[in-house]
Amino acid sequence: MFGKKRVAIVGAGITLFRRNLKETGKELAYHAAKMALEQAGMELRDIQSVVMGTAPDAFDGVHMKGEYLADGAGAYHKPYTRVFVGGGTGVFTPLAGWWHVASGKFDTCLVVCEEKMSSCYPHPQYAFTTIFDPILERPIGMNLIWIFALEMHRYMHKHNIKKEDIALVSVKNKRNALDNPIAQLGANITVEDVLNSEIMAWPVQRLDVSPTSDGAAAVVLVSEDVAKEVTDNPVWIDGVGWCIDSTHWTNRDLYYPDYVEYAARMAYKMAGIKNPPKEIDVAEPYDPFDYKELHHMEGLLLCRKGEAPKLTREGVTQRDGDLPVCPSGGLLGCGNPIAAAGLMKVCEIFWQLRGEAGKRQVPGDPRTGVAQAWGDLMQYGSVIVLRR
Amino acid sequence: MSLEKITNPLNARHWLGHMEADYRYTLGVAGERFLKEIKENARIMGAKCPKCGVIFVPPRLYCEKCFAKLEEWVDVGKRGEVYTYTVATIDVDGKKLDKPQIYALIKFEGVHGGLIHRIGETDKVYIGMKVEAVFKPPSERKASINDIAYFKPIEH
Amino acid sequence: MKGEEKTLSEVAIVGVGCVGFRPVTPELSYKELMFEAAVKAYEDAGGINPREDIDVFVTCAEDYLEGFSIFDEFVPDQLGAALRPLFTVSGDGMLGLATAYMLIKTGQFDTVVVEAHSKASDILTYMDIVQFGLDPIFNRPLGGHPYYIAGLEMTRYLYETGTTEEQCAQVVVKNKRNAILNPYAAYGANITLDQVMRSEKLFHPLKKLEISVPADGCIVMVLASEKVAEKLTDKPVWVKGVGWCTETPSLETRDWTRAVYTRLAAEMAYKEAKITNPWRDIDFAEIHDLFAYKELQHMEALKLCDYGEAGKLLEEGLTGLDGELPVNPSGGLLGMGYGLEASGLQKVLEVVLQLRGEAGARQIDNAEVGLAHTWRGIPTATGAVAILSNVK
Amino acid sequence: MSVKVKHFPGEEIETKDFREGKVLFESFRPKARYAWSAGIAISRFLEELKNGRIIASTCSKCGRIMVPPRIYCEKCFKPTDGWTYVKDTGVINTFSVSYIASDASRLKEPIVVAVIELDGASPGMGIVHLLGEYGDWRQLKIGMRVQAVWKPPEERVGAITDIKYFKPVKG
Repeated sequence: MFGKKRVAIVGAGITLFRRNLKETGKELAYHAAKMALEQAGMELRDIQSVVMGTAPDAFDGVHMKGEYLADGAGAYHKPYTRVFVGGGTGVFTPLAGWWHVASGKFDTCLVVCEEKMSSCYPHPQYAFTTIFDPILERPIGMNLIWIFALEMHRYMHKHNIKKEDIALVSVKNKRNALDNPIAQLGANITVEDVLNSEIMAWPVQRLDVSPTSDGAAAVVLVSEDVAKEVTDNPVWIDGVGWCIDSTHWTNRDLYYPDYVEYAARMAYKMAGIKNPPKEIDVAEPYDPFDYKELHHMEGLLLCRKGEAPKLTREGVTQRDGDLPVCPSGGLLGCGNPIAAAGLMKVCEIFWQLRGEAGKRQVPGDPRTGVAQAWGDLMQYGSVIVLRR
Repeated sequence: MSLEKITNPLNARHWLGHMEADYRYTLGVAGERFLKEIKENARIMGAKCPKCGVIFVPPRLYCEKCFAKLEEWVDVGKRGEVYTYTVATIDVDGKKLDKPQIYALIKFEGVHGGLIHRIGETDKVYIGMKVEAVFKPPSERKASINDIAYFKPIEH
Repeated sequence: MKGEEKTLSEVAIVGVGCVGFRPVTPELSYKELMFEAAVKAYEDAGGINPREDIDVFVTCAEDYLEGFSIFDEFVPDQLGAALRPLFTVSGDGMLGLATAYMLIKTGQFDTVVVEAHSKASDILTYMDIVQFGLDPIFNRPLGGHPYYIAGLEMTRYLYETGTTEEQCAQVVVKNKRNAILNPYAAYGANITLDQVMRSEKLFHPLKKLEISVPADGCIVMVLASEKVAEKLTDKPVWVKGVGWCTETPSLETRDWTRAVYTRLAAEMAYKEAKITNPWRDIDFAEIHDLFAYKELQHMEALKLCDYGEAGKLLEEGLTGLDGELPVNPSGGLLGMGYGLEASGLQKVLEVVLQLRGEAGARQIDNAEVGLAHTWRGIPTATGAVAILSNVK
Repeated sequence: MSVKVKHFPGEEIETKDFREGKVLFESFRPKARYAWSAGIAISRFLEELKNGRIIASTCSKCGRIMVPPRIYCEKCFKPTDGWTYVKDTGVINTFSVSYIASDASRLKEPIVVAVIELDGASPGMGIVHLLGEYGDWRQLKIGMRVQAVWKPPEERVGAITDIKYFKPVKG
């Protein structure tokens, strides 16, 4: 069969996530890619195609930065493509890798995500001012935090959710991150710490937010035939899904991410998942803000609309709960080098399913995991389902 | 296709804006060492691939061909040869330059790669022309590729 | 690669829509430009409804060419892709085409739309943006107009291959004349060799008239699997092979004569399309000609002739509209205008029109196999090749 | 992160290392300037703002009245086929109280930003704008009625900022 080839992840690599790293973006991409190859027991010459995921050029400060990063990603003399769906990029990039292999066109694909946000100075936040419509939105001074705050407020309003419940996500993820050697912000904090932290754009406070970071991550994808040769322990990409909603974010009700649900349904259908809460053992939804984890759990159909805060309060999403969510520490704990952070989630599910997550390992021998990222103007969902 | 079009050109609005910000690029692990050598010692270094055997200029952390980490650094000298060149007569805004600017790719003996830079102290340039780096005075060097002011022809 | 394995489905281009190319388009926003091209493409594909009939949408764009961070945000509505699977490839439209091809080959998707556009006239400082694409440590600090890199390459190319400046200039004469016959072309003209040779040397030996000028336009294409294609159109154009390659971003270590990215991309596409003798097997070619010398250099890298031979073939008229292997019958980018990330689809569009027999006054007789080639321009060494045919 | 890996690459540096010369860097500010064509729909929208009115486009297939206006209905994928004015009053769909400016610096007095669903447009059709004259922000509520406060006609230029902000009104 040419089409519908089964695709496995056989290696993953990652750098430290930090506010500032000395390495150039190319060097970060190299470190992650090299580690992924070593973990897969493969060499660069075994790689037939390369996919890059990296978010706005306005962070790294290089136009066409996919081209700039190519050699660091191992693309020398190779077919190479960059995909870009805003914050959704990190989980989307392995989906692009999936079709490189699933199509039968290539047996192997190296998937690399990189972000060097610290190049934008004095603050990467500035790069986000140009994500808005230049005629209708930029003139009123829109910035990134505002749009999250507007969404968070709408979500709280619709389901009557308290900030105390949302803050639990930040507490959980930062604590999980203490066990993660790459994490930027692992910490033991309390709900009160979150509620007493500085107001940025109410209802968003300082500790509701993940930091900006530098970092890179990579995975090696191979066809079933190659997987058999290189590992006894492949992790299969069994479902892929992605969806974008309308540009007109002020015309949509932000309380619920339809686009995540559509992306999840696409991926679940392919993976044959009918009852997500029962069939999924571990989840890494995108958590650049604490409420986003809850929002995305609902969009991923892991619970009913408005129910995620309750599950969090009851400890269901703790590492030893019934449905561990963000055992990695998430973006809130590990840092948020955008595309690399999304791919970090895929790496985490890979390690969890292989039983290699060390202190972060969730109990119960997990077999099926899901990772998801969000992006654009409250608009993009990318979802991957992995199975052992 | 839309049902309505703009038929009065005065009604076609446009909106001015920009995407400008300040950037601060770390030179990176290899770049910092390379440019420090130029700044402090007026030395041009290359990095040798332990697997492929080639010496890269500019030096880098890794071999782009085989992904080996490059740890052996060598001085490639400050003399090279013009591999190719051009004479630019306009600047980035399209304005005519007061004096045409010669650019060249300068290759060093036994080295893979080279440096793209300006050629100075001459109006003549040809492929194969021997040139030498002219460094700015130490006090003006900032660990930048511009610490080399330009390359000049070597007299035979 | 598994070229020898049994294929699940052939892939065809079943609809194309183009608006432009024009030097400026002040009456349309980029969204409206895209909408017009999309409507045309969907109508051309048998009147499909994108809200239901399309499985995946692929748009090709780079942020700084649009004036946005995350341009992906602004594309779904005008393509009919709101709340549908869409994504952006940060690259040339032909990489989008290759992506669509792979998506259909997975067997999961039957219909994929590819879009690429240029709203170059929205950009006030295009050359500064090209310069912003240079390595920030080793190259950009030197300053200057970034097309000096093309001057460097042309010098070395002429030196190594013996190609003459006149031969390069002749490309301009040919392409601009072809463009007069192309309603999608912005810069057609009857121009003499002497005029090109006498135009200002901006980056010795590269002359002003040898540099393609940007233009506005949008191209949308609908691709489909075999079973769907034959329902939607009686003129499918089959994608027989695609290849793409990045040589290296490093200006210092790349090959300055041989456009290695094109050679490797062509080898991949030829293998898939089972092309063993390109000059014989291919009827005409659309080749990236951002600079006049690039048409010749790329012909050689595409193995249409030996190194150093392209200029002679041109002089002998073999690549003219009525020649043995017409190159850039559309007028190329020199004649159509440089459509930035749409330039690859400009090439594919012409191949599709020729293979359908819809190329009007510039129609090539009995064309069965066409080649489309693209390059991502300065400062990249990234290119792609597609082999298309009206015979399955 | 895998137990198989003992060392994770990356050399952490501090912001002060840049100042103190411990880490070397290159600086640049790109010149990236644009003149975006507003196009058919937004050119008209801006022109009407200058007149002190908010215009929407309509789709006869789904019946939606859409603001900001567009020339295509993204739901039906049809060209819009009408224009209509909507009111400059509406309700707050959501809002935020911001203490940070776009460069992430801290503001002394907060800015309040809101999505406002406009009267006369289809349900849920909002625009984003600022709020003003609200007194204590703690009194603001989702669902409150607001009205546009326009600049004087002679100061309007055909821009979204021809509306200074929306202010709460009784209703």
